[in-house]
Parts: sequence; C-alpha cells; structure tokens
Amino acid sequence: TSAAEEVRIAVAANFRATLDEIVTRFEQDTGHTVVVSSGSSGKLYAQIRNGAPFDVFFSADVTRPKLLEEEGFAVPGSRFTYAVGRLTLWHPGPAVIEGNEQSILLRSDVRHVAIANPKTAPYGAAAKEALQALGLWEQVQDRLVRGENIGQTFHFVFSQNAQLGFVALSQVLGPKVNGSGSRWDVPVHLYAPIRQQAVLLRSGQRQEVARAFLDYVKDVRSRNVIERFGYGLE
Amino acid sequence: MKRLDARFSIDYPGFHFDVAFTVPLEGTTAVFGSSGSGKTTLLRCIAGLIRVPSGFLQFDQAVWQDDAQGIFLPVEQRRVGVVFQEARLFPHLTVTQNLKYGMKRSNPSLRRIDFAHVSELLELESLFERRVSNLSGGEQQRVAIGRALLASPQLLLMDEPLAFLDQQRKKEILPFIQRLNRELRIPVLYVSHDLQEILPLANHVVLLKEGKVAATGSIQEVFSRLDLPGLVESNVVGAILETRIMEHEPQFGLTRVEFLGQSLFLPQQALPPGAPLRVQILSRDVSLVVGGPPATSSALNTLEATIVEVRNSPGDQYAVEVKLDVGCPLLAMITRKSFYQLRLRPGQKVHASFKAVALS
Amino acid sequence: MKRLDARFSIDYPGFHFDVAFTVPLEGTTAVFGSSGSGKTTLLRCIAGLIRVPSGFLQFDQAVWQDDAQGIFLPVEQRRVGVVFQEARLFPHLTVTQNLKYGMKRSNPSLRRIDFAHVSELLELESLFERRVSNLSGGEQQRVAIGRALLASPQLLLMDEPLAFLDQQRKKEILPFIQRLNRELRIPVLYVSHDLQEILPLANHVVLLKEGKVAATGSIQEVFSRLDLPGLVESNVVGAILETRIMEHEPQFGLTRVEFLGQSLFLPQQALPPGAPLRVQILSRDVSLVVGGPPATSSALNTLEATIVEVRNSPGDQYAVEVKLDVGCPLLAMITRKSFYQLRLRPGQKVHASFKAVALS
Amino acid sequence: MTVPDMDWSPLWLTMQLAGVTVIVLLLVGTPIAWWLAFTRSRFRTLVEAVVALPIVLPPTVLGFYLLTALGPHGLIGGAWKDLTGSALSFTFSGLVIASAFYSLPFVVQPLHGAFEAVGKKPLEAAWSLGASKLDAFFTVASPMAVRGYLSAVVLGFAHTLGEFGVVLMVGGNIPGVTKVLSIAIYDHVEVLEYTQAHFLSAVLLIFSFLVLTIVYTANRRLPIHVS
Amino acid sequence: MTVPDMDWSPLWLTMQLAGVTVIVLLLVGTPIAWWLAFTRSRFRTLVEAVVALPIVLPPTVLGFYLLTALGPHGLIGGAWKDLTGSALSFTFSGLVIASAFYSLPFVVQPLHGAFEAVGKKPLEAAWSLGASKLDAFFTVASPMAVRGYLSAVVLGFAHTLGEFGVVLMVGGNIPGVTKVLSIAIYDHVEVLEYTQAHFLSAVLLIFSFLVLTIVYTANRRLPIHVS
Ligand SMILES: Nc1ncnc2c1ncn2[C@@H]1O[C@H](COP(=O)(O)OP(=O)(O)OP(=O)(O)O)[C@@H](O)[C@H]1O
Ligand SMILES: Nc1ncnc2c1ncn2[C@@H]1O[C@H](COP(=O)(O)OP(=O)(O)OP(=O)(O)O)[C@@H](O)[C@H]1O
Ligand SMILES: [Mg+2]
Ligand SMILES: [Mg+2]
Repeated sequence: TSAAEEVRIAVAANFRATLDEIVTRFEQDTGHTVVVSSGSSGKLYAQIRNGAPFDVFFSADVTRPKLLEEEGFAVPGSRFTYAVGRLTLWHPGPAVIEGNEQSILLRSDVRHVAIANPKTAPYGAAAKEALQALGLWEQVQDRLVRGENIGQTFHFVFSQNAQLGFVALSQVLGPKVNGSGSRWDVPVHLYAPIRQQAVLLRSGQRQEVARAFLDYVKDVRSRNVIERFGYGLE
Repeated sequence: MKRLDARFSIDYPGFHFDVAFTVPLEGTTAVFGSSGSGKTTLLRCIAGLIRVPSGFLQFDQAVWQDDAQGIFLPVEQRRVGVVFQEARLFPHLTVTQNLKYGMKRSNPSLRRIDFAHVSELLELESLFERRVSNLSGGEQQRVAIGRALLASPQLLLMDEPLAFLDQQRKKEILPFIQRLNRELRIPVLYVSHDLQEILPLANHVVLLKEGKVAATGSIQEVFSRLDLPGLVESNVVGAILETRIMEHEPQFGLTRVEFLGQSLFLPQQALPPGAPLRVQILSRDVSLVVGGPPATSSALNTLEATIVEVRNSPGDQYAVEVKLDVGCPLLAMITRKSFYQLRLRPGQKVHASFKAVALS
Repeated sequence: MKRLDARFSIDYPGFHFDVAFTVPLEGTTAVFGSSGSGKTTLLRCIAGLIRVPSGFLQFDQAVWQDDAQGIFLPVEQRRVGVVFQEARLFPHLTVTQNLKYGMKRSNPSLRRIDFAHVSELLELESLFERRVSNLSGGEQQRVAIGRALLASPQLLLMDEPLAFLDQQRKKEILPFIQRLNRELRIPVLYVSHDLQEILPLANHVVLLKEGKVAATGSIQEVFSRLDLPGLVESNVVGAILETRIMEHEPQFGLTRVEFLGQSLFLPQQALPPGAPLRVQILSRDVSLVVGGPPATSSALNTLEATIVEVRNSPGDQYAVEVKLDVGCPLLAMITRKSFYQLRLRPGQKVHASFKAVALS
Repeated sequence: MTVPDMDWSPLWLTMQLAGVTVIVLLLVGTPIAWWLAFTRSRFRTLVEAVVALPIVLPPTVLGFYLLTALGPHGLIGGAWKDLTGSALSFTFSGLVIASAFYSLPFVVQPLHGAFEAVGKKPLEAAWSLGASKLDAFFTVASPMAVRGYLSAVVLGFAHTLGEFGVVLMVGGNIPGVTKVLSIAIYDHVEVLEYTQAHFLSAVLLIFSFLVLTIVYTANRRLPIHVS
Repeated sequence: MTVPDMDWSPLWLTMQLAGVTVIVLLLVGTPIAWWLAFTRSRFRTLVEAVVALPIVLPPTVLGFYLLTALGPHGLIGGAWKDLTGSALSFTFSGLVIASAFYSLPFVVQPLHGAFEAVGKKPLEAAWSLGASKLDAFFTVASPMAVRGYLSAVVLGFAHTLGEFGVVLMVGGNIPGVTKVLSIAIYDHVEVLEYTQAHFLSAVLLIFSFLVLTIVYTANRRLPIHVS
C-alpha cells in the first residue's frame, strides 16, 4: 500500500485492551501508525461533534454511531458491529458462584452487588434487563451499587467492596484476571445483545488508512482476537 | 516587703541580654536605658512572652519561672497588664470591645478598676463605637492603657505608653497611674525616655545599658549618683524630697510642707495636712547665694546648705555640678562663671534657693 | 519667599477636618495639637496619601492638588519624605535595603544626603544586615528617618519621629534635621508633642485643634500669645530671642551674645562671633526682682523689663503669668505669693533675671 | 424550556455532603494550619507537602485508592468495620471522608496563610489580658483570620460540590445515599440528555452563586477590611 | 516490581501543561486578586462569586461546556479560528485555557487574602519613597504576599496535575498532544492495568512531593516569617 501514515482512533474504554492487540498487529502488517484515544462513548461522541481529530470511532453502543451518521459526522454506510458484549456475574474468589445464581444474589452476606449505571452504560442496561427477566430487580435494589462505566463496576468487585458484580466477560477473560474467580455467564437470551458499533468519521483526514484499518478489524484474524477477549460476534 | 526577683539571659545575634535584679513590688519602677538597651526584652521576659532557657522570676512568694525546676507560669495566668510599645489593639473589635476584653476574663472579685472612671480619665467615651483601625496614634495608646488597666492586673508593664500623647493628657494620666500604685497597690514597671514623665512617678529605677543592669535602686539613690555620666541625664535632677504637708495658704494658693524641720512652699495641693508629698527640684533651678539669705526674690524657698562635692558636669563642659547637703543630697548645676565669681569650695555654707513653681 | 499653600476638608464620622493655611517653605514648621486633632491627617493630605474631594495644595510654584481643575499629583511624584508615626519598615528587606529603597529611586543628580553620614548619625551601622522584624521601637524609628532622608525629598513630613528615642539621641538627631533645613534647604513639617524637641527647631507653627487651625505663624508670635489657653503649653516658653554671637570667654566656658544692644551669657557655643543664634528662655526660669539689680547670684543674666500685662495662669491656678517687655515679649511665670509680696503692677519697671544654663 | 421532570434528592444530598465535608475540613484543617503557621519543627515542609499531595492524583485514581482503603479489607475501612460492623465504601460517611481527604489542601492553605498573617503579636496581647490559648484562638486569631476562613469555606465547599471522580468511585452512585448532583449532571451529559444537564448545571450554578454572594456580602460587613 | 515498559511523554506533557497553566494563572489571577483586595466597587462580591463559580461544576460537565466554547463553532474557539485558522479544542493551547479557567479560584483566593493582609500601609510608604504603583507592587506587595503566591502556585500546579475531567474532555486524550499523566493513569486503571497505574501514580506522587518540598524549603529561606 501507500507510505506509512498515522490514523487516529477513538475507542470506548471497555474495548481498549482488545483493540490494542489488533492495532499492534495492524502496525506490524502495514507499517502505519495508529494513535488510540480511549474514553467513555458519551464523551467521545461529544468530542467528535466538536471537531475532535479522530478518523474512526469504536463506540460501546449502537446509538451514538447511528446519531453521528444521521448528523452527518460519519460516512454513511461505514457503520458495522465489531463486537457483541457478553455479561457475566463475577466474584474474584473461587467457588463462590456455583449454579444457583438466584439465591446467591439474595444471600445475606452479599451486601453490595455492582452493576454499571443502566442509564449510561450498555452493560448496565443489559444487567438490569437480565435481573428483570429473573424477577430479581426489585429485590436487589437496595444492594445495587452503580459504576459509572463497566470499568468502574469491575473495580467495585475486584476490590471486594462489592461481593458480586455484573461485569463484562471480556474483563474477566482479559490478561489481568485470566478467567480466575468464579462466575456465571448470564444467558444471552436474558438481555438484548450489547452490540458495539464502529463508524468511519467524515472529519478524518486519512480515510484511506482508516478504511484499511476497519477492513483489518473485519478480518478473520482480528475476529479471533475479539472472540478470545470474551466478545461475541455477529 | 514584697519583691520582684528577676534573672534572665538571652543571646540574640549581636545583642547579649543578661540581667539580674530585685525591686520592691510597690509603687512604680522606672526602666530606663537608651534605644536598644533591652527594655522591651525585659518586659517581655517578665510577662512570660519570651521563655529564656535559664531564667528565674519570682513575684512576691510566687515563682513564675525557674528553669532549674522546670517551672514556667504561662502568660495568661500571671495577671500582668501589658501596654505594648505598639498599641496592639484587636482590629476586629470596637474600642469598647477592646477595653472589655481583659475585663471580662478577670475574676470579678478582683476587679477594682472602674470602667466609667477609666474611660473618662482617658477620654475614651467618644471613641467607644469606633473600629480601632483608623484611630490616631495617641487614641490607640489611650485605648491600650485602658484595656490593660481594666484587666485588673496584679502587675502593670508599660512600654512607653504615653509616647504619642501631649503634655496635657500626660498630666492627666500620670497621676492616675500613681493612684493605682498607692490606692490599689498595683506595682508598675514603666519604660520611658521622658524624665519629666518618670520623676513624679517612680520610686525605683532599673537602668539598663546594652543588655546589662547598669544601676538599680531607689530613685533618690540612682539620681544622686554622679558616676553615671551620659546614661541618664541624672544631672537634671537636683533632688527628690519626701515631704509632709503642714498647712495651706489659700489666699496665696500655696501649701507649706515640712522637710526635715524646715518649711518649703509649693503651689496649693489637694491633699490634707499630714499627707506625704514628693517634691522635686531640678538641679538647674537651684541658685546659690553666698552670704546671708538672698534679697526678696520670686524664688520663694531657701535652704541652708553645705557644699559636699564639686565636679565638672559630664554632660555640659561649661557647667559645674555642685553636690550639696541640705539634710539630703541636692545637686545644683551652675555655670563655671558663677562658680568662680562665688568662689565656691567644699565645706562652704551657702544658701540654696529655688522657686516654688519649680516643684511639682 | 517660597510657600506651601494648603486647603483641605474631610468629613469623618465624628471628626470634621477643615484646614487652610500658608507656611513659608523654609526651616521647620511644627505641627502641634493634642491627640486626635488631625496632625497625621494633615500630613497624609499633603503627602497625597488621602485625596480629599475638594482640596488645594501648592508647593512653591507647583500645584500638587487642585480639585477645581482636576489636578492631583500622585504621591510618588511629589518627592516628599514621610516618616510615619508607626515606622512602616518593609519587613521583607534588611535594614540596608530599607534605607536604600528610596535612594535608589531618587534622581542621582538630586541626591544630596550621604549614606555613610546618615548611618553614622543615626547609629545604624550595627543594624545594617538585620531583618527589621525584631528591631526595637527606637531602632525602627531611626531606620525610618534614615530611609526618608536618603530618598532626597524636597519636603520632609515627620510624624513624631523621635517618640521612642532617648534624650541623648534626640540631641544628636535634632541638630542634623536643623542642618538639613539650613544647608540643603529641605523644609520640614514636624509633628511632635514635645516642646523641648520642637523649640530649637521650629520657625513656624501650625496649631491644630479638633481638626481646625487654631493658630499659625512664626514661633515667636504663636508662643507669646496669651490667648491660647490649654492648647499648647505656651506659658512654658518665656521668650525665643534671635541673638548674635559677640565673643567667647573660654576661661569661663561662656559665650556672650548681643540682644538688642544688651549682653547675655550662655554656655560656650561652637559658632564664630557674628553668627546668629537662637536663645530660648523658659517662663518659669525667669525671676523678677524689684528695686535695683539683684545681689550676686548664679543667675547670670539680668535685663531691665517693663511689666506689660498680668493674668492668672490658665494652666496653674496658683501661678501668675507676667508679660514683660525687654525689647521683645518675655513671659514670666511666678507664684501668686511672690506676685503679692513684690506688689507687681503693669507699667512697673523690674529686673528680670534668668540663668545662662536656662538658654539652649 | 420546561422544567424537566426531575429528582431533587441529589441536590439535597450534595448540599449535605458539601456542608458536612466543609465542617469536617475546618475541624481537621484548622489545627494542621495552625501548627504549620507557628511551628519551628523541621518537619514542617514535609507536612506541608504531604497535605498538598492528594490533589495531584486524578480524582478517579485517588478514588480508586480510597475505595481500596475504605473497603472492608482496607486499612481504614477494615478498622471501621471492626468498630461499627460495616465498611465505609458506598456510605455517606465514606463519601465525607473521601471528599475531606481530597479537599484538605484547599482548606489548609488559606488558613495557613491567614494565621501567618495574623502572627503572634495580637495573640500575645490576648494572653496578657488573661485569655487562655484556646480562648485567644477563638476570640482573636480566628476572627482576624476571617478572610482565610472565607477562602477555605468557599474553596472547600465549591470543590466538594464539583468533585466527582472520587465521589463516584467511593460512593457507588446509590440514589439517596451517595448519588450527588455532579453525578446526576454527568449522567445526563453521558446519555445526551443535554436539556436536563443544562438545567441541572444552571440549578447548581445559580444556587452556588447565591451561596457565594451571600457569604461574600456577609464578609463585607465583617470588621476586617483593608483601610 | 519491574518498571513497566512505558511512554514518558505524558509526564513531560503534564509538566508543560501545569507549568504553563500556573504562569497564565498568575498573570491573570494577580490583577483580579489585586482588584478584589483593594476595590471599593459594589461589584466586588459579584466578581468574587463569579471567579469561584467554575469549580462547582463537575469537571466533565465544565469540560463539556468548554469544549463547546472552544470548538470551531464556539464563542472562543470560533474567534480563535478566524484569527489563527484552527480551533482551540484538542490543542495544547486549548488545554491551557481550560485548565486555567478551572483552576482560577485556587490562585485568586490565596492571592486575594495575601494582598488584603499586606494592606495599604507598606504601599503608601513605598510610594512616598518614589516608587511608582507598579514598582511598589513588585518590590513591596508581591514579596510581602509571598505566602499567598506560594499557596497559589502549589494549589494551581497540583490541581492542574490532578485535574482530569476538563482536560480529558477538551483535550481528547491524544497521545503526545493532550494525553497528560492523569489521563494515562486513568486509562491504565480503566483497562485494569493496575501495575502500570500504580507505577505512574507513584511517579506523579514522588515527583510532586519533590517539587512541593523544594518549593516549601525555598520559602523557609525567604524573609517573611512568623516572628
Ligand atoms: N479613616 C478615618 N475614618 C474615621 N476617622 C478617622 C480616620 N482617620 C482619622 N480619623 C479620626 O480623625 C481624628 C484625627 O486623626 P489624626 O490621626 O489626624 O490625629 P493626630 O492629630 O495625628 O493624633 P495623634 O497625635 O494621636 O496621632 C482622630 O479622631 C481619628 O480617630
Ligand atoms: N528576636 C530578636 N532577635 C534578634 N535581636 C533582637 C530580638 N529582639 C530584640 N532584639 C535586639 O535586642 C536589642 C534590645 O531590644 P529591645 O526591644 O529590648 O530594646 P529597647 O530597650 O526596648 O529599645 P527601644 O527603646 O528602642 O524600644 C535591640 O538591639 C534589638 O534589635
Ligand atoms: Mg522597646
Ligand atoms: Mg497622629
């Protein structure tokens, strides 16, 4: 391809670790440089609308890429689902969560259950949905603590301030935790799929490379990485 | 008699302070010494505002500081009223609030000084509601004096309290301080440069020079010493006589007092016959006359005197100081010319005359 | 002659300040008045530190303030040296830095006051490297005086600059200020309560009372007025005589001066024959003798005098003030008793005698 | 704009948190500032530096550490749990501690400056008039340091109002317990509810403006002024 | 713990940002504080309140508004773009403006207090000695207000170091341009890279501690001390 160029990518924080691995490979394969900025999807959205110099936006949801497309900030037709988040109920210690998920949420020694804020974070919305489907939403109300995003929610559990938490499977399978602790992967039928979409931005100056990167993400090798980090795919 | 016993020594860079003295706890003790001689430092030590490593201070029976025994009574328990050299009023309080600050904190049973009286004497009424920030220099000093007095201290430390006040006001305030001494038995340590201010007031003197005590004793002793050249203008003071009131001559506005069996006349005093009265004579107000009592003169008082000692004035190279004995020491300062014309010599009998207005 | 022309009025709550006067810009003008009479306020107006709504101030030809025309020269351009009542040294600078602060900012061609000289006179050398925060009260005042002088001002405003200094130091500093007047022609406005401080110094007096000018004029005029009871102790001053030196009598340590054709003797002076000399007499140092010159007395000087006016002393109810004419006004203060014994009456010829040491 | 249908409890909670935090800060900050102003100890500079340190960490990160410390296995939280039976994280008390920790320098610094400006002289005068050290502190030093207290209260209060990362982390955003106004506004911005965010921001600004104006006007009537 | 393989550019950028911001703040804050200390204007309390207002908003929210204002269509950004050709958002200059705006009260308040404590008297003395208003400010008022400047610098510097929401929002977390240390730490925490986060926090703390200790020790040698 053409000479080495730089491409700037804005990514939702939960996908950051996964993307880093893909980026490393992409850089090795193409010689281009990728500069990654991460943050909450809401912030990144506001920044893009205000002229942030990003070429590609990996959101944690569908809403914002769609809005950007409608508002003319994104290239129509470039939007696609790059990963589907999976929700898991997790505890950092072994052998705590075993099978009977419902009773553990209500056990008296479970003082706090962490979820992401259902209003602001897709994983939070999914956790709420799942709890409602299980008929537990009302009963766990007074034990819920809300992380502003899924990262914070994970800290609540990881630091054992909350005994249980609905976190992203990708966090548990990631390099930090490596699948340790005990968990119950929430069945996908209990919540609407957490589709994370990416979109090519209009303001981007380096559309060629950006497109190449998006294609790279769609490539099977990248899809393997994404799956390995605990995401589903469409 | 009650005494204040003090020993302090501090080493400041360039100033070594090392004093030890005892003064009676009665009346006023003047602290004298030129600028930078350690007067303020001494007052601060006594108040307990500086704690020197190895100091000792005993107030009557109470040991306030004894570093050998690890005793140090904190300032606020010493009941010393301090009038600082800079007034140090509280800027966030009104004049009244400043005045009452110490009063409120004093033991009611020990309050012996009347608020109304102090305010009137110091002419503070018109200032009561004022903030202190824009008081004039003298107004600040008056408030500071009032504030210290109203705390009913058992010892008053005054650091040039009247420096910014006019003669008229000084004449009103000084007798009041004197009365505090006499009637309420509140001893005062009084720093001043002004001899006229201190003479009617002081019973004792502590004379500081470069951080050391150069002389201490009763005011008569210290001021009749001829060996303190340049330290104080001791040669200004002729004598300080302790007299007793005999009778009043209202038609002339005079009071006759008795001094060692002899009569002296002064302007009429408000005190009753029999009362003690201190009389001062300035050495330059003394005239010497040889050969019989002088002709009718407006200098009313004449005492027979014997010349004790004669020497050149250390302060004025054309004057001669004559130490006389009139029953107590009396210094006269006369010009050399008179000295030669009158052919004065030790042992000679002369008449010393001085005007009644020269007594205060 | 150069003049300072001032008109200010301010309304503070409880204090109405309203002055208008003209004084010659030469020598020292004493600003007198009791505590709270507006002396500091006046100095601040002249320095330009308060801007009163409708003021006027002319310094020689230069209008410094004229609110009718919207003129107001800022402080820093007036070249006034101010010695504040509180020393106001800069706490972040050493003594030397304080002293040089104004000097560095003065126009080098206008600098006429020598750093070394000022430091020596004010005994500042040992303080040079000191921080000002723990200087004694008098040390601070000396530094403040030095600092103002070294800025080479064209007008000096001094607000009780020597209040914390001892007699000895005053005697050294005052003549220096006098020389600034005479030799460098720097006029001084000098606030003081101390008559002894101001008399050798002042040529003119502005007398303030409750914010108004009660009297202004030459010092002789103001102090021989008998109608200013209680305002100043004018009755203390007998006379201020402008004399001329005739000859020295070194064997007696005396100098003979001529006053209106008559001879007076004073302690020997350092000035050459022919030089003018100011001589002061205190009213209470004057003795009156009826019938011929008095017998040999140590009071050396005798002048023939005519009694002009007699009245009770406003300050002392048992004294009588006698205004005499000895070629110029001379006030004598004597006791009532003497007054009756000597049967004094206006028009009578008497001899006024006063001691040479009483002259300064 | 119509007033959005909203929950006022975060506002109330925010006021409580800011109020309690400021009180705690004054209680803790005053002795520290006093000590810093008057000590001659060699450790003064050290303590000064340590007090200022918390604010150099990003709030979320500080919150992260505080969360660990205040949690059931943490240094502080553990001890607290032994005492009271529950940990400090996700409680109002925990929020107060965290906020106080984070805003401490904003209170200590102005007080320190003010006490130093007051100096020893007025205190000496007060002592000599029979005031005990404590009495003199309350009746002389504090009122003379009023400008420092004003700064301390304003900075401490405002910073607690706006502080967000720490509170979010330690508080767990529990409605009615730890969900303060700043989080509510943040939430609205995150989910693109700009109208509500503007409205709440306006509420916070106007409220704060009123509080500040009242505080400053009250101060103008206080005695200590520039001449 | 081995030193994680890390990128030092955020540290350098952070120092630059904090340094430049403090300088800007002193330049802007000094006249405001001076005016507040000495004015008799009726608007004083108003201005005082307005200066303190920014900090009551959550940083992210304030950042959001600043982003809008500094963006290419914003009030400030638009004007800037007309002048220079590019907007302010996502640039270093934009970060400085945003940080300065957010930290202004931390600089103005201590200076205000310090100037008030200095008062007019020493200034009058300086003027009478021939110092112009500006001269007297630099040679008398500022050195006497050194304690206030110290607080201002420490609070301004530390707060800019730790400030995060505003910088994240306005800066966009662009490595090498606007990715400061606080954001880097935050990023590490977000992706659970605790080791790196601890390490960077330690770097930031130690560095700040050194800076603060040097500043405070330097101050001890300065002339203005409590007697
Ligand atoms: N800013 C002000 N506001 C209100 N009153 C004031 C102000 N400044 C001075 N005064 C009052 O004006 C009067 C005159 O004050 P000023 O300082 O001029 O007196 P002064 O003659 O210098 O007295 P002192 O000899 O005691 O220093 C005093 O009663 C003082 O309280
Ligand atoms: N804390 C200190 N550190 C260093 N030197 C000091 C300190 N306090 C006082 N001094 C010095 O000690 C000497 C005595 O000071 P002090 O204030 O006692 O003098 P003073 O007799 O009261 O003089 P004044 O009449 O001028 O007020 C002065 O030279 C002063 O500078
Ligand atoms: Mg002293
Ligand atoms: Mg005055």
